[in-house]
Amino acid sequence: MSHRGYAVETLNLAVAAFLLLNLLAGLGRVHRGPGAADRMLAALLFGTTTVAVLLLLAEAMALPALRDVALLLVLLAAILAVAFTRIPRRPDGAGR
Amino acid sequence: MTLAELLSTGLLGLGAAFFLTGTVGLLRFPSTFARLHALTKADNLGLGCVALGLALQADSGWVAAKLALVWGLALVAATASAHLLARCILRERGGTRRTPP
Amino acid sequence: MGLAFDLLLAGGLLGLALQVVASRGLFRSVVLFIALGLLMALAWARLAAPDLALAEAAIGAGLTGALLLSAYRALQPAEEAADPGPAALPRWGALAAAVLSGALVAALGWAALGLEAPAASAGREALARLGESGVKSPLTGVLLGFRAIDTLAEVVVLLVAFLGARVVAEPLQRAGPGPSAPGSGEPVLTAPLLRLVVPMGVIVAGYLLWSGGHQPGGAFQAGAVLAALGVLLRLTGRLQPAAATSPAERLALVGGIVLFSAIGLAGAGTASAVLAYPEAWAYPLILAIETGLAVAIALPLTLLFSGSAGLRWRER
Amino acid sequence: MAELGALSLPLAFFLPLLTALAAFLLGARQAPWLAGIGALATVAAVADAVRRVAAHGPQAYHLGGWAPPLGVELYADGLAALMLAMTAAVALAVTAYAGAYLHGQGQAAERFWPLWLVQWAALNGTFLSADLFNLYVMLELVTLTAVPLVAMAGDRASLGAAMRYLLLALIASLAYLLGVALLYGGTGTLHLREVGELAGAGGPTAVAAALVTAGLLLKAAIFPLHAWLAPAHSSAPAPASAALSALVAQAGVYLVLRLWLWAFPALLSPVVGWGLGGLGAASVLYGSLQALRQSRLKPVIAYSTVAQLGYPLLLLPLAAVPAAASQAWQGAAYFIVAHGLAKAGAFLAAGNVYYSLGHDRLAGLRGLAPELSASVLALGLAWVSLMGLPPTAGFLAKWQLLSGALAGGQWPWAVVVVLGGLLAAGYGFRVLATAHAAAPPGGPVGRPARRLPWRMAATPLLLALAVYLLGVSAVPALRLLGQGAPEALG
Amino acid sequence: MTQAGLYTLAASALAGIGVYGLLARRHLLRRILAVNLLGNAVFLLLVAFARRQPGYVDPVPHAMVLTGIVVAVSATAFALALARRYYAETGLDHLPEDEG
Repeated sequence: MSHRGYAVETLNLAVAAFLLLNLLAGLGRVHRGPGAADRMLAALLFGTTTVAVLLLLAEAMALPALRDVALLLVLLAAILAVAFTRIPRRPDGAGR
Repeated sequence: MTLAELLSTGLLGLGAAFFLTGTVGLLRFPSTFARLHALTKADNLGLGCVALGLALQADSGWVAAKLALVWGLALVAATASAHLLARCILRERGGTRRTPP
Repeated sequence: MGLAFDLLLAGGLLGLALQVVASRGLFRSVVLFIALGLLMALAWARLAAPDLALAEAAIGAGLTGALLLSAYRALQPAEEAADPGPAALPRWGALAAAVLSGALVAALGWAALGLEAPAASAGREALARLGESGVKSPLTGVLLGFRAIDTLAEVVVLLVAFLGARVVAEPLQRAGPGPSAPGSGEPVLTAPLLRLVVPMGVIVAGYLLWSGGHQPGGAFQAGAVLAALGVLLRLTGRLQPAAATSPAERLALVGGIVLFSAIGLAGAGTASAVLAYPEAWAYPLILAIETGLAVAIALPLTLLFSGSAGLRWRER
Repeated sequence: MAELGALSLPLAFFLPLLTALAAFLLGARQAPWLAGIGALATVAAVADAVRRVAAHGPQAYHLGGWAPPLGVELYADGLAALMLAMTAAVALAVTAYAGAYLHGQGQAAERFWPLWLVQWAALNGTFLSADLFNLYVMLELVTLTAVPLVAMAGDRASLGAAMRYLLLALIASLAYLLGVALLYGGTGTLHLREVGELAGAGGPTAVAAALVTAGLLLKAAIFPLHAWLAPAHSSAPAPASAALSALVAQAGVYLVLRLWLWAFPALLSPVVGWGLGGLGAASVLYGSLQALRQSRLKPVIAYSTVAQLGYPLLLLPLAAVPAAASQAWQGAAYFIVAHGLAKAGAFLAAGNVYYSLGHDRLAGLRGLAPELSASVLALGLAWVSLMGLPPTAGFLAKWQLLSGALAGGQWPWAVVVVLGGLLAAGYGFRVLATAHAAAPPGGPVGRPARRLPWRMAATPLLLALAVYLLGVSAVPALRLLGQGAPEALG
Repeated sequence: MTQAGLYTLAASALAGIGVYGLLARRHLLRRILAVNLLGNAVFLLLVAFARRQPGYVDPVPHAMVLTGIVVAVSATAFALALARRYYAETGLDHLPEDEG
């Protein structure tokens, strides 16, 4: 039983590591852009991936509170997108 | 290995594959819109598979429900975010001035 | 496998941090910094600190990102000025900076790795005497029991940051995220999104507040969630900036601190000392304090983002 | 119930804090009298704490009843009590002065009162806390109240000064916290004296001490980390300048002494002592030379702060020399008190000049003495102490430092003390001679001077008089200082 | 290498990166980001210390970090407000290097 538990835990961690690698690869898009929307998009991808990783870690590390963290992240995920699209530039263009 | 474990393993693998697809799309697709579509769909499918796979491992219905909730909320957030970003890109192209930087 | 994950995460953290510092475009740095927050949350998770992961998620996902984006837009001239990279520094300057920070890394790493974990520590004593604090979560026990004064002072820090931001505030029409006129061009999905996210968020905040006594969660995480909701409402124009702080807002800003101080000072009479709780009442008192603190954390954060003295509901 | 005895220790933190909250809640109109009541209550608490320390020795208060390392301890020995008392005197003056200075400026007053009162609470917390992490929170509180006060004028210069001050202060806090993290990692405690017992003199402790010290030296504007101070302190409104120079910057110096004498005594080798003392000496000389070059009154006083903050560090090289230690200890501690009172008086007097003339350019101060006799008198009296002439507290402090250095055979420090005094005389006379010079034809000032409210005229004078009182009668203060002093110094 | 050791090293390097950013970059927003990097480094160090011994997590560093995060957010928000006002008044996005 404990042996199988260990196998499942390793599997979860391996998937989590793979997703993390995925996330880091996605950083390339933040670099290349070209537009700000592309960079923002990449950041949103990171959010979804992080949620998946947290769910996996919650199971692998037996820390159920991490599922709350994932819940919080998805709940607040839209805020960044809203912030990105709703914050205008300075009305007068530049400072002075 | 029990059937549930086998299924769970398969789902996790599938989820990982979806995430990989999303990342490849993000990096390789030529236009912002194509990237937007590829990414939101692939990632949320991936998250769904991972959540389902984990739900099979879970020992209580409470945990499974929470996983479902997370996925549902992620879908809503992704829909809204994609919509907002797409609008923003459209405005950026057609509008007089680029609103975002 | 765990160590492989940790190696990847640590490498990712450092790579991201380097890019935040070195990247050419400022917007890139801001986005990368937001992504770094996500990785920090993962690091807290790996280090068995779910409380901190919760805090990081609540703060990093919504608040810090929105604050930075808003400041980025405000600080950006109309014409995107060429952002001088690190190369703008004279070469000897960059070299000196690199040498200095390298020395810090070496000294710090050497010192930190050389430290033996002490056999007895404040943390061990806290775990051993957790029962006396009235709560079951070690972190809440430390924050509201053993080291309550830090928590009190921390909420005062938030209030002071708000007061300070008032001193340097810009005129209202230029404040914060700007006059995002609601209604007119609002994306169709915004209203349903709010109808879902806001009540959910309030429920989650309540859950975190209540669960703080026995599992990860607590006043700060709950307050951060509420603040993120405030930011969302402000961004979508449901909350409008106001030129003055209303009496109700003043009360909400200081109420938690006053309550905490009052209960704390009363401890000198009802319990053994200032900031001690009478034994039978410890849990309900801590819960009451946490509720006040959650508000005292959420409101200043929302106001700091809004850049205004107060907030009003939009008039229909 | 025995614990109740030292209740005045937490009250010294809570009373100004609650007053600040009430002032914010009720708005600018009620703030001045609220602040007055709160200030008097705080002074009463501080007086009680001082009386207890003088009568019964060091007082400790375990917040929440949790003894360290579990809980946070407030600890008042002679040094802390002296600092509390000096802070109370300066704070009382600042509160009285600000009431008149800000009269009629609704918005500025509304913003000043809560920030200033929280700052007072945080300063008292800084002097009392015996917990390294609690000190971090208190220091941040002090910083975040100080920076807005600097930025209050809202013009280019003050905003730039505030921005630089904020960034440096945040870095300083984090350097401090980094050191504290190492100390906790090595000892498992955050309590100041327990760290002193457990940390030892190994390499990691040295790295931690270096980080903590660098952070505090930055907060205390010790050379070469001084550049932020003068623009920041001269931009703030006068009552805030007084608080910043007399209290906030000095809290940094206080903590340097506190930590080196209580937490890292094992590391205080002659080399380290000479290094820190050398930085102090460099501050004295550099600050004084800069003060000579300024063309406005407030920057002169601000650079004099840079200079004066350096003197107490001269204790560190002398502390290890048995023949010098005791006198140097008294001199350094007394110096902080004397400087605080005199500098607050000087800044408030300069505020009067600014208030009635609308500027503080030295060239425009000719013939000022008859117009603002009380303020110029206060400025002169305070300067006598800053120079270190009898019968002031400044003289006494320098005398103790000087004779300590000579008794220990460490004459370079004596040279620094004398030279610093001479330079202070130089920049002091430059100001005072201008003020007493004959008025240029066409009136002393460009425009008629604005009348000073009596409270603003009286406060700097009272502060200056306090410096003389402490110069004439030093025994109670020095006896207080002996309570809980480290054995090598007592 | 243990997990705690790994994160300890990462924290040290992160602190170095933060300090480098502070020294090498002048834009106010970048400096504020660098301060936050430095803060994250301190927090990471503390939490790594909390996990050095197997089977035991020290709650005191966690409490310190949670307090520290609140302080950092407050300071960041205020710093951003100050930077915006400074920019609005002067049109500068960095501090003039006029040390004296």
